[in-house]
Amino acid sequence: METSRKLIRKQSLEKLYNQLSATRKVYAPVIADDKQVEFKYNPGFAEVTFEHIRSTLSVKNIAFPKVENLFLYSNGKTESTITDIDLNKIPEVVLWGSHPCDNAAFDALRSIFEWDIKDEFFSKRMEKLVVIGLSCHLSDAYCFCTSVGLAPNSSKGSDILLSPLHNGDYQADILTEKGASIVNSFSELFESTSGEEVVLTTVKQKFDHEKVTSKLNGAFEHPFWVENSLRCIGCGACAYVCPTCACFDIQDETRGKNGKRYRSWDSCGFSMFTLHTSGHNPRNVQSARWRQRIMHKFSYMPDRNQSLGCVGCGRCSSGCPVDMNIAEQLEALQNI
Amino acid sequence: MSENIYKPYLMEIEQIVEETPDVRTFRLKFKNTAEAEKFSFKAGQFGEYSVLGEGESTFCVASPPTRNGYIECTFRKAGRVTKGLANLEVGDTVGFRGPYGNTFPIEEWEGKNLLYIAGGIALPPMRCVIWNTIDLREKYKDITIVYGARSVSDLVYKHELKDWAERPDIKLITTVDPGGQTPDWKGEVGFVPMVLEKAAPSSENAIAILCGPPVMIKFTMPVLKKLGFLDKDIYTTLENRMKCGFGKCGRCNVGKVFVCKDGPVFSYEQILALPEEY
Amino acid sequence: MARIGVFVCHCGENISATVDCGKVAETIGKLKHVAYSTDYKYMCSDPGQTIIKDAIKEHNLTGVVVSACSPRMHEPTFRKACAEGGLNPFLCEMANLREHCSWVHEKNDLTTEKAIDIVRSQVEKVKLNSALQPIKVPVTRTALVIGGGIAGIQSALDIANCGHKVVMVERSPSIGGHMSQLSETFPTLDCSQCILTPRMVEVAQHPNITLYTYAEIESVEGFIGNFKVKIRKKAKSLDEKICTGCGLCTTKCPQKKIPNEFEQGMGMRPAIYIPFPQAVPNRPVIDREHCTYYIKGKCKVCEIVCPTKAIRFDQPDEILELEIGAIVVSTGFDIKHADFFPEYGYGKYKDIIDGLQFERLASASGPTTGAILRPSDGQVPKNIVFIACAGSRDPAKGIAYCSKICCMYTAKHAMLYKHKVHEGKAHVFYMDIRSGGKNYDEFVRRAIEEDHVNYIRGRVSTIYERDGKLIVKGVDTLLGAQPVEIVADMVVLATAGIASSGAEELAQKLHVSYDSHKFFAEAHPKLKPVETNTAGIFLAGACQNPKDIPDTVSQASGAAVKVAALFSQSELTREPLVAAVNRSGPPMYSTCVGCFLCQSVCPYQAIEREDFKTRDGKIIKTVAKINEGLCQGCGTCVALCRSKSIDLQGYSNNQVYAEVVALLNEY
Amino acid sequence: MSDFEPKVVAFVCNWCTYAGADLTGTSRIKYASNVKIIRFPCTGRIDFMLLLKAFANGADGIIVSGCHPNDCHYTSGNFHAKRRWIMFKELMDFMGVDMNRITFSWVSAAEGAKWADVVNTTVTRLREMGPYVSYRDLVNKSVEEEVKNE
Amino acid sequence: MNNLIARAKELLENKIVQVIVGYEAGPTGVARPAFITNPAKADLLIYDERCVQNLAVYLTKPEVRNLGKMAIVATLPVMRSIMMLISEQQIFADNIIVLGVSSDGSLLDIADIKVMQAYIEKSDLGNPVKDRALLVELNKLSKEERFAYWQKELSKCIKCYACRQACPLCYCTRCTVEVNQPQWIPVQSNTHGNMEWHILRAMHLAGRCISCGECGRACPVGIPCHLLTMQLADEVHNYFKVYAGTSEKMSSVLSTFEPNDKESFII
Repeated sequence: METSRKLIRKQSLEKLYNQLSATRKVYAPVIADDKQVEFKYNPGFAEVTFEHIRSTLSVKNIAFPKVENLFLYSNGKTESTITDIDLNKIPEVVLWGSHPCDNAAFDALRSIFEWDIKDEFFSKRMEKLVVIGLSCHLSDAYCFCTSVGLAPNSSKGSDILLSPLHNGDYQADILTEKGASIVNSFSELFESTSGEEVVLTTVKQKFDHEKVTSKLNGAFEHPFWVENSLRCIGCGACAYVCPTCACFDIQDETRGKNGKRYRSWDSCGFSMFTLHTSGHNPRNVQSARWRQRIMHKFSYMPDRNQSLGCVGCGRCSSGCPVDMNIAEQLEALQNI
Repeated sequence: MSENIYKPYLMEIEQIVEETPDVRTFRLKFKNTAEAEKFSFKAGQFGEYSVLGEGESTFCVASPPTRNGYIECTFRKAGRVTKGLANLEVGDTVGFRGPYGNTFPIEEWEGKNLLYIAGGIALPPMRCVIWNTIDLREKYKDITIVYGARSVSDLVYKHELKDWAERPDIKLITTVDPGGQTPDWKGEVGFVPMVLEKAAPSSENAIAILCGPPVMIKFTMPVLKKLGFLDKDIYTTLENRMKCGFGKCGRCNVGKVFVCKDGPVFSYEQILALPEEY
Repeated sequence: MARIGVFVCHCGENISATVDCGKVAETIGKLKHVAYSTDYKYMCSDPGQTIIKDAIKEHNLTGVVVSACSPRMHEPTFRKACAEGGLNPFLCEMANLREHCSWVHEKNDLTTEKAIDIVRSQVEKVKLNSALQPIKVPVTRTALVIGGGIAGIQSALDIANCGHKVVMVERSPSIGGHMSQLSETFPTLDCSQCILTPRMVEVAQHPNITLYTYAEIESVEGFIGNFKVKIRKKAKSLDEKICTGCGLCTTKCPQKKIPNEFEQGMGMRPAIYIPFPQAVPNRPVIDREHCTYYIKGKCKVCEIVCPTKAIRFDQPDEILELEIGAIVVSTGFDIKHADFFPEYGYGKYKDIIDGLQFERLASASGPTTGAILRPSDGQVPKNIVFIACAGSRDPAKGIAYCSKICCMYTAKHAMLYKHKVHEGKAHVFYMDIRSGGKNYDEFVRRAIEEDHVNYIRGRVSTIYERDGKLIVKGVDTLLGAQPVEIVADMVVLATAGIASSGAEELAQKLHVSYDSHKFFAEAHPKLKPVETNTAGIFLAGACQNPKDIPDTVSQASGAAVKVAALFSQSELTREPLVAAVNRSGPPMYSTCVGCFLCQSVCPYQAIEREDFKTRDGKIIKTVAKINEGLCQGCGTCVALCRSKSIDLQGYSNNQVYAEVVALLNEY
Repeated sequence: MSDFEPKVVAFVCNWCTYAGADLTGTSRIKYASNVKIIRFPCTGRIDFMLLLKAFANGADGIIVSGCHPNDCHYTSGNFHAKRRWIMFKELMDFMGVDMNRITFSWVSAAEGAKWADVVNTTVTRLREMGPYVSYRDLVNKSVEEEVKNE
Repeated sequence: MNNLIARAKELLENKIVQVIVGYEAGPTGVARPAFITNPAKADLLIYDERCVQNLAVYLTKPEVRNLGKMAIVATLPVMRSIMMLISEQQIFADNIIVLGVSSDGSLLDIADIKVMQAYIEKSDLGNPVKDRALLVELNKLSKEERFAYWQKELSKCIKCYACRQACPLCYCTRCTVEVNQPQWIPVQSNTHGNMEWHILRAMHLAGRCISCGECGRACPVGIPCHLLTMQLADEVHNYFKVYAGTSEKMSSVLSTFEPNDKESFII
């Protein structure tokens, strides 16, 4: 569809939020007691932050929850029955105020979940999701969206993208049908653009991702991996805060006769991730696991899923207990 | 309602064969006949077998697509799921998702000699293709099967080995490791590579299919090369750990290659191109 | 495959009076994997057991739950029945519906529901049971007896007479122990040496007994049936094979001023010496600590005088390595040295002696050839005071226990004194008279009534010298704590019996536990008084706590029977309910990470180290390994293991977890 | 709460408390039927995780019991257990888990009457305390957490 | 710091060690673990108040061990971790050189394990001051409030196990959470399962925690999970009068006992 651009005044924005949150689930960022930025369902508008650089966790759980039931089962003496999850019950959710990197991540996730066989759990959640993104007027040393083909105001993945204007109002880019339908339902709140400048942060480009991708071909055996992963302690923090990491585990949990099969987030950084029952482990050292993480995002995914597996949000690096800085490593990688 | 790709077919255990003290073969029948009719698979493909409450485990379909109405799987009691499977009885329910993965290119092999080499519990993933080609016997020339196990009691499919041995159109060589033989053992005694070298099947117009523990593969490959087999004419299967079976969960890849999608069947030529991550 | 059979017993009406057994069987029968479920009046009766055996065959059962009485009652019965039915006995579990349910609750639905819950949890457990085989451990049928006192002698002879080999190790130059020092023994007053020395000789001559005197335990490794013991044979400095024991050397030795240990310091001995005339073996040793040659580098008188040229000054200590199947520890006791009692002036006053010194005085072979003469001037004491409980039962002195033998030997001492010094006066200060034992109290009464020993119930507060006499001040509590003062010529302290010196080191070498007084600890104070916590190591005599000769000999024979029972078969069979550390293929080998915290919780030293090495011998990983011969199956290591690498057969993590879940959830 | 019957799981050692409970039975001393016993060889074998699992599976209370100090069949298992329970109790207290719901006791094989008493006092206390709602809520809420997007 | 660099250079140049485990400054200015194998790169080493990670975690990491003999920049918690690791037989005292640094950043002369022990013994071994204050606050709350507090905190846990991986004493190659027979800890993250995990972790560190606080610091979602182990470290001291990691021969309190251990809750 043809995209369009409107203006929404600060007061109207509040009205829009309130009206949306009165009728549906709105997932918006707030600053929690412990100063961490987290997304919450339907917080009051006053609570919603427009001043955050990044939330601690990404918003991927809206489409790929950390735990998701795949089906329920019941075991009788010999008979077993399976009950499907009613995906139609998945509610419509408005994701509010998420930044362009996080919104672009939905495309990366889609490239995995809808590649080859379509994962209905993901697709259904995406179908019910409307993203009202917010361009970034703040950034920090961990941000590197510009290195992965994005920008503080990338519209990728957003249905509507709000960008702050100097006077405190917002420019609204209406990017999809879903976005348009929201704007249409609240058309009284939107005005024509005024020509006011948007306030955007600048994020310095640290590396050229295409160059990285091409370097990674044939870099499998490079000593780089061992040298640069010595510090890595093998936790799953980077994968769990990452907006595009999609690895998961499938488990059963039974109580009495009944139980559920669910999937939950997993991380390729864990030492047991690829362990065979025999005791053999194809990725038996941390360097192999670190390599997998970078390779997957910058080589395998572009190759197979036609999507980069990174949106430059910087969470993995800011959240890493030992400062495994991915941008730094990618910068180094493009020059090996 | 759209398709839930994680939902298994419910299968009923129709028959159980105790192959060895800890290896069993299940014959599974679809509970839902509509599902049975829709279902088809090819030699080499695998599936996710589940015990509801214990989880899923990945094995190849061990029966050939030429036998309709059921699938078979053979597993060794090792982890939580296989222990759960081992607790089941005829009539109990097993979940099955699949088929997944690629297949043995048996159409390409038509008109060729086939040499199957398997060790221990690696015969099951090969049994499907063996039977498949035997069932289409006239399309292939000589079929030779070399199968070794640690001891006589570790040999699986004992009754089928007997059938194969009796068939004039199949050459079967069975062997057990030194010390693993029983007094009435009539097969060879020795490790698979040595037995293979002794038998020295011709590589002329031949395909070799090789499955077994890493140490067996390691010592059998040079023998095959010596016999003149080309890398592209040797096939094997990889069995990396996987959860989903269709390229999403992120476990099974060897470099760029997804074992669940691009495998499990690989030619040795392909294997050589892979990074060492299997 | 899991095909479980459940057998609900009515126990007559013991269970069925409050539990609806039919309903239990029916409800349980609906559970997954339960192939057969029934109830019957008496499961333990022959017909009841037949039901189980038949069902095992008919339904091809893989597990059995007998829901009846306490497993502490009938578990062996039903395990045996299962075995007879063709099922591994360890695939049988019991649900305790009687002691833990029907007998303690009223008849109502809740009671039946509880019964169902109990049975269900056992069904879930038994599904996870493994078919276990008894553990077989080979047994080396040679016993080691450490200590050659009466305890060791008795044990060694009893074991040897059962036809088994015995190695006896004694650290002093002769066997015999404290008993050989005694004069006469209570309550019969027969001569100690007369009854002991024949036994000593028998030990020396017994074809099944190898005796090493002047030897000590260097190290002990291994486990029941399979100990590897290193013995240090200290150099005697002579060739025992050549020495005839003529004793010439001992008479010619110029160094003669060494306090004689056998005489409790009341006599002197030379540097080359035979401890006492009846010593076994009757060969001298050179005490290198006091020998002039070893101190000054010259002398060699003994070498010169020796008619057979048996002296070997350069003889080294010898280390022997022996394979041993069982060990009897009989290292005996010491007595608390009397300098422990400064208030009694021991050491200051020569005429205050301890009980063992009195034994030597009274002994016909002693320094005074049996005459009671006071050490200071050799005079016969006219007034003698015996003080019982010198140190014993005195928590303030750190010895809270009763030394058990003192009451009796004090009475004996008083009697012996009276028999030798008819006109003398004997006084005994005591706290209580403990004379339990056959003819013991009669013996004490005799001392009081026939020999007129003056028993004073009370403690002595102080002893001091006045005009060459010992003034003993105490109280008589029977006279209302009236002060008593006795002017004595001699005082004998019945000092506390304490652990033998070196007991702690030996216990550590043996990996046997010991109490705070360094006495060896028995495995169970009532039911395993002879065993230690380390399987295959037994206790005899006063190394466990002070005890008299009859008790010592009884226990020694008890220990011998334990050894003989162990040696009755070439293999030891043990219940396989033991712990195991998991194993897997390389490169992991085991999930055990080798922190060995389990080692410190194991009461049985059953946790060993196992190294996995590369072909060239480099250690890749060291992990814990359970010695099945030693593990008793307490499972403390299992609960401690952080990586869950240890599990316990019969009470595995999987099993107990399933029990908890099944008790609380309906299926 | 009057008709509330708490679910109680007892973790006991084989040699003392299990035998003691047998004696309660042979002595025909009645006690509340709420308690179900799980037998362990020794208190040293009892993993603290099992206690958590009992609460997770709906127990309202727990009894842990073994041999008196110095009476352990294995000499020291109960001493190790004691230290473990000291730590466990302090941690649970710190996390706000209600330790009044767990009774720790030493009951010997001769103390049949004490066992009945331990059970009855525990059950009476738990009846007064009511079901362990806060823990059950925690468990149930956790089950719902994963579907909160629905 | 200059002393540290000089010493590091000397050790590497003289091939006494093959690697220095220390700190360097990352591109965003935070300090982070560094592995210096080349004496020329020793200048990268820093030591200041930013250097907070407990480096002892690398002593058991296979790929770091493969580098050869190491020297490690060691603050008090690192030294105590080293003591624990030696006592639990994970490392050998002979294989490491301790470059002790005092709280003011000066290089200590830790010649051997005895010197280190003496240094540890004269140090304040209680929990860090700021955590003590937090513990006091929490202990003031009612039971119900504490239950609510931990529920709220632990609901944030995503089971990334950074707390475990950052802890030098969580060196197991297979953690209990990776055991699935039985499944002690649910794989998924939910408040109850998360709580079970944190109880398990704290219990496994009871008597072993050396109060470095690394678990809480590593947590990407800010759960103060170090307070759990620190509370137990306090209790261990209250009950048993010991601090973990003060001697190479020490056995943890849960693997030892005294017959007269006092408690007041067992009837």
